[in-house]
Amino acid sequence: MSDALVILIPLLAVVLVAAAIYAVRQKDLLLAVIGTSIVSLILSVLFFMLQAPDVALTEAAIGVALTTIIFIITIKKTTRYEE
Amino acid sequence: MELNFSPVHFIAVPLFAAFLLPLLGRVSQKLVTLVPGVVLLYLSVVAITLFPQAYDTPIVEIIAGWRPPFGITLVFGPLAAFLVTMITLIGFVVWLYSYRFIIREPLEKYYMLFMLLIAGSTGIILTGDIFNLFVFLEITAIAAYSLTAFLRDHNGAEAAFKYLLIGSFASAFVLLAIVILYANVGTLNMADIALRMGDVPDKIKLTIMILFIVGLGIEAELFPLNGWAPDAYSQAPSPIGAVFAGIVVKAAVYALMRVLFTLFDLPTSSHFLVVMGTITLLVAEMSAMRQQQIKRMLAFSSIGQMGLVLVAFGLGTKEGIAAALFLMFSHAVIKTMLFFSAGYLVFFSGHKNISDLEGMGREKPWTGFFFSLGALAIIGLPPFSGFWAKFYLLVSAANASHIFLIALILFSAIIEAVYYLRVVGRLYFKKFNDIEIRKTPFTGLLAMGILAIVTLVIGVYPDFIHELVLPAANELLDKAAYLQYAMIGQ
Amino acid sequence: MIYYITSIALILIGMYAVLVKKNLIKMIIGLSLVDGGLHLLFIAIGYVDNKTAPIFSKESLTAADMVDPIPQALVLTAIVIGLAVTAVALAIIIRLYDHHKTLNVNKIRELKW
Amino acid sequence: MRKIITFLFLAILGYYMVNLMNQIPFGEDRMNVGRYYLENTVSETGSVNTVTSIVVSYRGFDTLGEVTVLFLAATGLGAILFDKRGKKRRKQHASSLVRTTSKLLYPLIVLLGAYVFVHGHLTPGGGFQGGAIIATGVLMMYMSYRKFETNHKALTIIESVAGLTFITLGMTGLILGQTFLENFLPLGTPNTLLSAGIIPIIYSAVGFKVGAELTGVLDTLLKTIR
Repeated sequence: MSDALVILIPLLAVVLVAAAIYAVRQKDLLLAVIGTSIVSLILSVLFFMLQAPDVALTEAAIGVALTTIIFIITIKKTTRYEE
Repeated sequence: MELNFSPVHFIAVPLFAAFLLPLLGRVSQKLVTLVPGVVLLYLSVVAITLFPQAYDTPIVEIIAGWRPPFGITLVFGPLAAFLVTMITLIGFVVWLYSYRFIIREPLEKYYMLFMLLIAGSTGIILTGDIFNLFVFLEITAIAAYSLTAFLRDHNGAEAAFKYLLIGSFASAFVLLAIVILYANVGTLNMADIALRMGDVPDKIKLTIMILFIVGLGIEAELFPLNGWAPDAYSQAPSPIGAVFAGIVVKAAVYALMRVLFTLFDLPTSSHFLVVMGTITLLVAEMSAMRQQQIKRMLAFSSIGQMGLVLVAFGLGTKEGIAAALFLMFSHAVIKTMLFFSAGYLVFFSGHKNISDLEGMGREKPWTGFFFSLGALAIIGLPPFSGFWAKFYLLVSAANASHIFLIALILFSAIIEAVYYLRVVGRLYFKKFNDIEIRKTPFTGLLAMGILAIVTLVIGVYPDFIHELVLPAANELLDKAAYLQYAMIGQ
Repeated sequence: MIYYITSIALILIGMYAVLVKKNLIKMIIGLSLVDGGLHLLFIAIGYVDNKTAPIFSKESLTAADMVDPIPQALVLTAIVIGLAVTAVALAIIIRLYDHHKTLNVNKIRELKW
Repeated sequence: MRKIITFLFLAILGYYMVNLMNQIPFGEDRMNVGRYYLENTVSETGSVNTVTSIVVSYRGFDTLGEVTVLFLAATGLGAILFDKRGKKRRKQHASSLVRTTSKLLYPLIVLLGAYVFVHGHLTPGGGFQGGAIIATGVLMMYMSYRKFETNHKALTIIESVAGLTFITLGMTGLILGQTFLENFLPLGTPNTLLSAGIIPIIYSAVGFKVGAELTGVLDTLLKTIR
């Protein structure tokens, strides 16, 4: 493992957890969904680093793109703010 | 016969039908309603054809030509044969009932979901691979969520959401259990896992077991994880309520038992099963007493019966397990009949509450008759199969010298008698006033009639089923033999 | 180890959202976080130090150079299942909103538990 | 109150899990069945991507289940939102720049998706990823053009035919070989497009099916009236 990765992985992990907490705490659902899509994006990078390119590609296509889109459509059809 | 029947038909054929239905829908709506029945009839024929063979030597079907533990296998032993036959027969009767009962669009989607539900639950029972079990569990669960919301009133959606949330939690637990299991044994075939379980530390074993019990227990309606059941049962269309009680829960109980008996040593889990089953039984029967709505009452009664089944499995003796299987069969038949008749009673009167059904038995003599028959059978009165189910249970409890259990069974029978007879009394108590007399469709009556005949015939000749369940119980207990044939003699 | 801790953290955050949050969409977000955590955990378990992805793209690669492919195949399946559950859940949410005009659990009678 | 109980519960669960995972060292080789797959995938299935050979061949039955789950989601969505279908869509077009770009990109994205699933046995990716990419392309067109319509009839037909192909292939394996989903075509030379027997065919069927299903899901959701 190269030196850059030694710093990068903990950094990604921290951002991932922070984005997850943001997604749970944020009252604006649209921003919360963006938070989950960041989680998915970082997960996809981590999968790539764990030598799982197939899973990384799937997570990118399904987790980052499609799941986010269906969440956004639902929010558009319902309401944007959490009461 | 050239195209030899193989257990894979139980999964592939309903899937094929589900994929085909949208195409058929373009041709004719009539076909959409007819094809599922043909499929289920065909599956029943396959099941009955394969039955003797499975009892003789279990059939192990290899998928894609890879021998275990590298490929996925389907294991069709006595237990699987018994349960799959039960599922296809109940499925056929449910189709017969749905034929005229479900008239709301989208018909096509209803039958597609129904077919997928059948494929999922037979898959749960047949598969010999733990991750494949998870996949089929999800298929069954998603089909069940969608069918719960099928009626599209707000109550259905609420029940479906609740079911979905609890169900997804359950599947997360099951997946976590599989992940930890894989990390320790590095294989997914259940027989292979069982062979390698010896090296796993006890603490991890216990964790995995608890995760499986929680995850599968939610689907199997184990207390306190069954909060979804009464809502889902009562809000789903009536035939689907019957499917939940007769098929989905039975498959989930099977999955739980297969995992507990094959993967883990018995003594640790059996006490747990007895305790949880007892609590489930008592809480559910007490709740059933208090229900105002007829279908919720049936749902709680169903949970109670599943508690009894778990207790019987927990006895861990051959007789106990045989009694549990007998009870599962008898309950599937009777509860399906009860849901069918309750469905028409609710439909014709337009009310869900028991108190509003007064006099319906006089207005709809056949439907009322079948409901009363089912009520008497489930309480455990003699000429019905319910009597023998409880009888075998009592005998096995006595042989295991579980005095407490005998008291429990009798006690639950009394409570059941109280709340079922209360409803039956109401049905004939006084005349129902504002009613437009419509005829119950013939197929609906036929479906109930078939089930009534089955429960009566078994009530008269209980040995027939009892002789079928004994080898099935043996399969669950005889772990060594299972490992032997599931790994194809390796 | 950092992968394990990250995935466990993700699972716990997701469960917190499902158990505590009152908003239906938030609950489903929680479920998808739990799923993501489980997937990361599974892939991390299959990882082997200094090995490459299980694709024989070059002649020089041998079986001894690769990480465990099974978790990858299974997670592929699990991701798709997660999407399916999310889609059905969101459809039910649209129906519920249509009737109640709210996503708050407490205001929807049957959902209290 | 509820928050505190949940917090405590999760803290205990987390502590327990961290403890548990400590017993499973990270980065250690504990392969068992996996080793067999790695050693035999090229000779037995002809696919150089081991993950693909597991997904499509060794554990092909899982994939059938997986395709079914997506089919189920599309069907369930259609059933749940059945009486809320409408035709109401956005009122304006997107800006002409966006429209031109998406018109140019659309065929490319669809091609990319097709490339990904056809090459599933050679490179990372496969039916699911390819299908998802195609669905994303369709979504882009939805967002740019007001009048863009997918042909719902065609979608259901693709979905059904692809699913039927999968099962028919499986059944053909049962008849020609011994078992369901058995690879009955020659394996060919590894690392070429026409290799690995039925794997590319199955993965293409999966790709079409997933693409159609996901497009169907998006279509149903987008056309729901609020």
